[in-house]
Amino acid sequence: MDSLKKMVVKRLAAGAVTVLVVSILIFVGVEALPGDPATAILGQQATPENLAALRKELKLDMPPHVRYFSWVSDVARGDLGRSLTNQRPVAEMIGWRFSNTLFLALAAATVAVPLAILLGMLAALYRESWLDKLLSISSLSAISFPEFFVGYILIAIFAVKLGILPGVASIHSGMGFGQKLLAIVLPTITLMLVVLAHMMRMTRAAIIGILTSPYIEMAKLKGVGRRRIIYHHAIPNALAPIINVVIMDLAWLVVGVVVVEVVFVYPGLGQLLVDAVSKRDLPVVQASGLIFACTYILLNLTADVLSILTNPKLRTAN
Amino acid sequence: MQFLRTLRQTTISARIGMAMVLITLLAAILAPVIAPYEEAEVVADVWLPPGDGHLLGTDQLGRDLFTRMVYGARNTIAIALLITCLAFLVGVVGGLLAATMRGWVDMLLSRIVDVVMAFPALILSLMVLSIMGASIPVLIIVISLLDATKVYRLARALAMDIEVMEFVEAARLSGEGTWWIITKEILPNALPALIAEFGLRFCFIFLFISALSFLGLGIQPPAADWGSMVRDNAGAISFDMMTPLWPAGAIAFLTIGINLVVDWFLHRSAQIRAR
Amino acid sequence: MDPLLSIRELTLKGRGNDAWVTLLDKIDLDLRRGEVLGLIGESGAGKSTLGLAAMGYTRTGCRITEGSVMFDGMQLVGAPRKALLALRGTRIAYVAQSAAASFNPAHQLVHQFAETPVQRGIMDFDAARQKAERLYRRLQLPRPERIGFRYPHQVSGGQLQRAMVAMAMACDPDIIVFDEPTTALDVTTQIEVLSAIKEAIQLRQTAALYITHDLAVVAQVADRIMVLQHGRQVEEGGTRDLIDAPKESYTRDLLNVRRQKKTTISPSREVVLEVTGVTAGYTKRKNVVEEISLKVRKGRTVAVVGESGSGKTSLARVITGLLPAAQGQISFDGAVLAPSLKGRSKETLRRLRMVYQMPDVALNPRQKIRRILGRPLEFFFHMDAQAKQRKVLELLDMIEMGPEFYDRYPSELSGGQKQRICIARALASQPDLIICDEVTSALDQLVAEGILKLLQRLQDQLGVSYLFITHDLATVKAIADEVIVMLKGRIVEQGPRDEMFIPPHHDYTRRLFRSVPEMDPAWLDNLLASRDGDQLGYFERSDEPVV
Amino acid sequence: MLRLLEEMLQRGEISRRKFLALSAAIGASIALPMGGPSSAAFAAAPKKGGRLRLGLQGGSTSDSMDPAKFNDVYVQMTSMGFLRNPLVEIDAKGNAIPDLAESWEAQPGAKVWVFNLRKGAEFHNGKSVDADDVIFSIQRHQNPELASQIKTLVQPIKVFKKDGPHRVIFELEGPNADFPYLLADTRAPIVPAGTTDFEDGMGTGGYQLVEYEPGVRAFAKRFPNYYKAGRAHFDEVEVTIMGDVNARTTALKTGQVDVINRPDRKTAHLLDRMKEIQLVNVKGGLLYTFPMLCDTPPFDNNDLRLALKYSVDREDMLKTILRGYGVMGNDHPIAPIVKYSAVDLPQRAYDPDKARFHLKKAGLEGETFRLHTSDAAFAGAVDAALLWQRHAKKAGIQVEVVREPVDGYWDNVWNKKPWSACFWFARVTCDWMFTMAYAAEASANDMHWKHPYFNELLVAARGELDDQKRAKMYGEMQSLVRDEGGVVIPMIANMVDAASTKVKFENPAGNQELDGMRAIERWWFDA
Repeated sequence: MDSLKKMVVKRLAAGAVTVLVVSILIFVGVEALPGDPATAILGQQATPENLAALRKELKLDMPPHVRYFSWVSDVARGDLGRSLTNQRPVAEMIGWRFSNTLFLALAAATVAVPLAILLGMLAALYRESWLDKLLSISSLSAISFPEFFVGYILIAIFAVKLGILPGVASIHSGMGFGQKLLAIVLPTITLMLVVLAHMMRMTRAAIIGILTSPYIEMAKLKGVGRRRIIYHHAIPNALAPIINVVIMDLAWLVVGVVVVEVVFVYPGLGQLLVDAVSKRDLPVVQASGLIFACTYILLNLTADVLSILTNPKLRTAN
Repeated sequence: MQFLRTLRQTTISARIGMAMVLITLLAAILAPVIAPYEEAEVVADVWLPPGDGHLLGTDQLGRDLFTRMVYGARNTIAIALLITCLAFLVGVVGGLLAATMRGWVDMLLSRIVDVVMAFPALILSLMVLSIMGASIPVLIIVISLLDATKVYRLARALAMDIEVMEFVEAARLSGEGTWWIITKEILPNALPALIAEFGLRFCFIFLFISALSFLGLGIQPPAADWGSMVRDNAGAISFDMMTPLWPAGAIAFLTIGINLVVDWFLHRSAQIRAR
Repeated sequence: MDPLLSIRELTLKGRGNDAWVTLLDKIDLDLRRGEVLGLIGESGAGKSTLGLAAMGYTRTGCRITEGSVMFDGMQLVGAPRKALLALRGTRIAYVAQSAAASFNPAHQLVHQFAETPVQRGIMDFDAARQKAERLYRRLQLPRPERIGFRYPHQVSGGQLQRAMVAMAMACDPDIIVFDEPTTALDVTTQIEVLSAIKEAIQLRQTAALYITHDLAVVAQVADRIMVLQHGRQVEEGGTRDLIDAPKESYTRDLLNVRRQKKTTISPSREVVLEVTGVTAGYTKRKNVVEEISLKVRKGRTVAVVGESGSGKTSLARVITGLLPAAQGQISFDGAVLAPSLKGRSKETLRRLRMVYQMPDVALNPRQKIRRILGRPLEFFFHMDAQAKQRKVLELLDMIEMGPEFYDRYPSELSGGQKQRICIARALASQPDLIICDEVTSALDQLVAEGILKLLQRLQDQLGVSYLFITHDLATVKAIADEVIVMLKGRIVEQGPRDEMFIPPHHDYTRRLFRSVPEMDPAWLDNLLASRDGDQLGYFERSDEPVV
Repeated sequence: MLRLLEEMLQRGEISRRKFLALSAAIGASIALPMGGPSSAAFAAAPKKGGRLRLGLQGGSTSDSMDPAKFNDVYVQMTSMGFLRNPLVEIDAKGNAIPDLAESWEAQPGAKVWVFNLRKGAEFHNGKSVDADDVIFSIQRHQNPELASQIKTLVQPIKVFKKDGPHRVIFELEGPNADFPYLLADTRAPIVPAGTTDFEDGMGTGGYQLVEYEPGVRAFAKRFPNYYKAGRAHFDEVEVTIMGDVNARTTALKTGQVDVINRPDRKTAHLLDRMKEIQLVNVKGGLLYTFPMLCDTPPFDNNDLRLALKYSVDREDMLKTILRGYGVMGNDHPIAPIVKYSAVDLPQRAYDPDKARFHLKKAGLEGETFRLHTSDAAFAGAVDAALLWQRHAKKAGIQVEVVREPVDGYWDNVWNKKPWSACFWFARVTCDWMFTMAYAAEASANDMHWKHPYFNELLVAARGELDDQKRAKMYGEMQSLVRDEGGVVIPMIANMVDAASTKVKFENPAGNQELDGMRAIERWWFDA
């Protein structure tokens, strides 16, 4: 097992370096913007001396590298700094919105993942049957429609026409958990459709790939039934590729929420990031950018660790 | 005639796919011919239902929807194709070099790709586009570079598999240079998988552009493009009007078509290898 | 009493890329209880298909179009799936060629052993575990009580093969179908598995179908032998009668393939390749080859013999420069070569070529034969199009292949033809030395024999010398002038062929030579009984009964 | 006004039932110089209670509650009676009426103004409002460190004098007859003296802030002792920021919100037809302008400017871009709803021949003129430019439309490129509008127009207390801008909002959206 630990430590170190590089890239990117936070905040009628005053106030007049290192040291101490535009602590602004993004992504995942694997297995078990064809056509069309369009269609049917579900998912802390769940039903379905289709197709392909391997034929020759071949012989070996696809789609979910946020007015991290960029609110852009990067890296790491744990060859490698 | 022979062997779904792709391409190429009006010409009232001179009705500014759809096909496909080609050019060259040269080339390129992939593509492009302005050249460069990372990974993996084959080692043993090995030994064998991936990546980019257009950073008006047409006309849905259904349907129509063709192509090339 | 298994007029067709191909054509076969029938034939003869058909199983895309398969009074052709499943694993068991691929990597050996008995309710898991342990001990597996709890990748090829034999006997079946169980193994391991199989059959008077392409191996196990070619029965008879007096010419060809010997020793002339004191390794700590010194003279063949893992392929890579030597020196035609490939001149590369084991991956599938053979001519001799075409046709003729192959793709050729093209590609640069790395081990015996004859003719004609790497001693006898025996990266013994085949030998050499099965049904029994058997330390016999 | 209504009726813009109601309203207010048409039927006395839910565009995560930094709709609304109050209120007819200031009078010469504060007005924390709070709230904007949006407006106040707990005297540098209007600005609400953290929304408004997440949501409860009688009828108010127009429309249709601002003009007429939804379409002051830099050739030539002014088809612009929800502009920034608006000035119409004549006179035939625009200028700016391009072609004028990135438009394009697009909220007084936008030294003078006589008139009018003289002066200034100015103002958009029929209001104001941003204080539920 210690080879696994060594691998995890190595990956975490590589991840940390990547995050650092990402933070530098964002800093340089936002620095290179035409105009600067002061003009973005004061807008159209700002007079030159107004701008100068604001820049001094926001410590924008210090040389860039000094500002970057002070920022990094702050982050190291856990202080993400304050938003340039309204002086609110960045951690508080991001924390709430990121939890919303995760809440929606998790809701979509908890429904999509088991359903996708089940449908994938069925499609593989009854390959070339009407069920298999039906599932592949519907999944193909699900991933072919742009998700914001799917969102609008769902709103038109369930919110406007039938009126049984809220068309707008602007949840807030005051809401009870039940209310929140009801509010995010439609966005969850929108997100889920695309991810479900992709995962199902991958699961089906993985299982079919395994069904052609020699040990499956051996199982048949040992008189093992079709169902048992799938869940006892095929699935354990299909876990690694399936996990990889699931994790990759979870990462997409966290990002895919941006579009859904706009359609359903959902207070997620994507909208905050886009607003912050247009307002050149550097600390907010830095922090949310890093959060996205860290989520990505952690998800990839979990995928690798899980695929090692599920594959006996690697697990008992040392 | 070899083409005809393979055509005969195609499955029905592949033929349907090819038909779908062909129809869209024809519409894109013949846009100026079959479009009754100019690309951005305002001709009638807003959101007229299909009929009396407007095959699909009119859009949010009163422009003929059929004309917009056809020009939309041209713009969206042209740009998506250009981006995919650029992404493949960069990705494949990088991937093959990394696989054959190994050493610091592989290390450097792979680290860069890891960093870029550590960041969600949609968010990165949103940031860059909103900074640099959503003009077409910026759009093309940003998306093609982002997508090149995925192509790089595939090309590198493919090249690595092929590179360990004996016929590559035999070529090395007879003193062939790296350039010959890449172009004559590795690339021809990697081509089928790359072509299939090209189809899939084209669909991905196609949808990616429509998402960006939806967020207001894709192809800018007044140029017609399916993504922004869906966004601009989305309001009509809740008033039981079909207007946005056409562009969204077109996006799905082309994507499904390409997927069907790619599935068949993958199946066929897998067969060849298995025989 | 009537036969346990009787197959009448069995015809089976398989779906090619666009037409139906006949795999089995009117096969008749009878198998009595406790009897072993050997099925012999080249690859593509339909041996495996027949073995599987005996279990009422057909691979995807194949159909039994005619005939019947009666097993103990039950008609298997067209039987309902449930009935077939009921008898597979319990009444008829199967042992595949590659055990490593046939064990599910995600489960421990004992669980896979117990799957059929437990699922059928024949015994509970504990009883199955104990039976597995007894069978493992019976079949000479190390630490039988522990090995069941290991995963397939934690156990060696030979051990896995024996574990599969044990698994097949989990429910004491009436028939076991052995599908080339020892082909993938080294000669010495093959002995152990063969004796384990003999043990298993005699123990419970189980009937068996033993499928292989190696006549000497089947002779040791089978009571009767059936010869198959292109899905048709060629001949059938008792083992001894068939070996001593084969009726059909095809059977005779199969038989005397093993006897072919190289008679004339080519005269020894100046040294083409000299390797002195070479040591090399992929990592600093572990060396793959140590203290290697050998000479190859012009127009002669030096065979390098050793089992898998002995370092013979690594030696080839060291000589070609793919694996640079850490110490020692390689000189070619008197000149010292740079250790790594990059440092060598184009001329050296032209005169030192290599042919590989797997012809399928040694040719670029996307290039036509014309291109594959033309490139070396263009690269080394800058020939223009006409000269190139003429020379390529000449090369095709040299390897006994007609001009019709000029525009073909490798995928349209058979294994043997592909290997001939590889040889032609090596010859195209008029080399002095060709390193042949196991070039015949992936081919059927008759085809392999053709390649060996071709190589010999080319050597006599062109005076090219070979460094021939193989694990098969019959091949050594057929082509080698000198023999080098390697074990764990070192040369154990080397010398002219005739001296090497007369004792006294180094212990390992003797064991290696003694493990090659001969065309005598009693060979294995004699070996096991003889003092040599014990002394060679095959394994101690255990007399504990297996319940 | 009546003519416009008839046109809208023909185009099916408004249903017959509404037309009758509107014409009745017009009839009653003919006497008033600029009674805006209000689309609300006369309502019975306002009822109390209920929770008003608004779905607004115009809030972002980076909003700050410090009045000096207000630059978006939601935060500005908080100082219009919702959470805070300014001293002065502007009514539907554009007159300054008392808010926290009970009354005020100017000493002769309009340089010294005395304001008497309303007694008994309290902040939410119970502290009663006095002169110190007023002086603090307004004087802080002069501090350059604060970089306040209205620093130039309050700069002229030389002296702040407290004359007893409820009287404040302001001494200005120069005469300004419209001084009270400045104190009605959304950035000048009265906050407790010495406040530094403004995020709690402390003020005198009709509602107290309970929950607030910038750019997402705000929830407030009624402030029991609100000093204004007859205002703040709802028990609770919940504002949700909804940037996407389709999301807002859906929320209104599915009853998740009661009021939304900026509905999609394209579907506004469809919303209007739905029985449980009404359109609040108020003639307003949203000026869509195309400024030209008069100091940069070729736009320094007034003939070219006139040619361009005649080359735009204002009718077509109104129909396609504003879908009829607006009125034609007359190339000067004083909207019809503003006091002293020169309504008699002849309306300039689309005249390709005059345009060609002026172009020839300017000697610039065959030239191509580049119009830099982006949807950041105003919604539909690009489409408007393309429309204009086609109109100008008919008049033989080549116009090339250059689309600029949304981001950084106000830094790099507006007031920098020779010909661009812009929008202005009509300021309530002529003086304020001209000072802010077109006075020579104004930083936002996007015409770069230096006209000495115009500036003289501006200063003179500012101090003029006599109504007739002031009207004449402002009339002359408007015609000067119209004929010699460097701006083409083809259309002035109405303030269009949408609400459920449960919501009632009376004669909504047009100077800002949502009834002059006072919907929360003025509107009520009838059900």
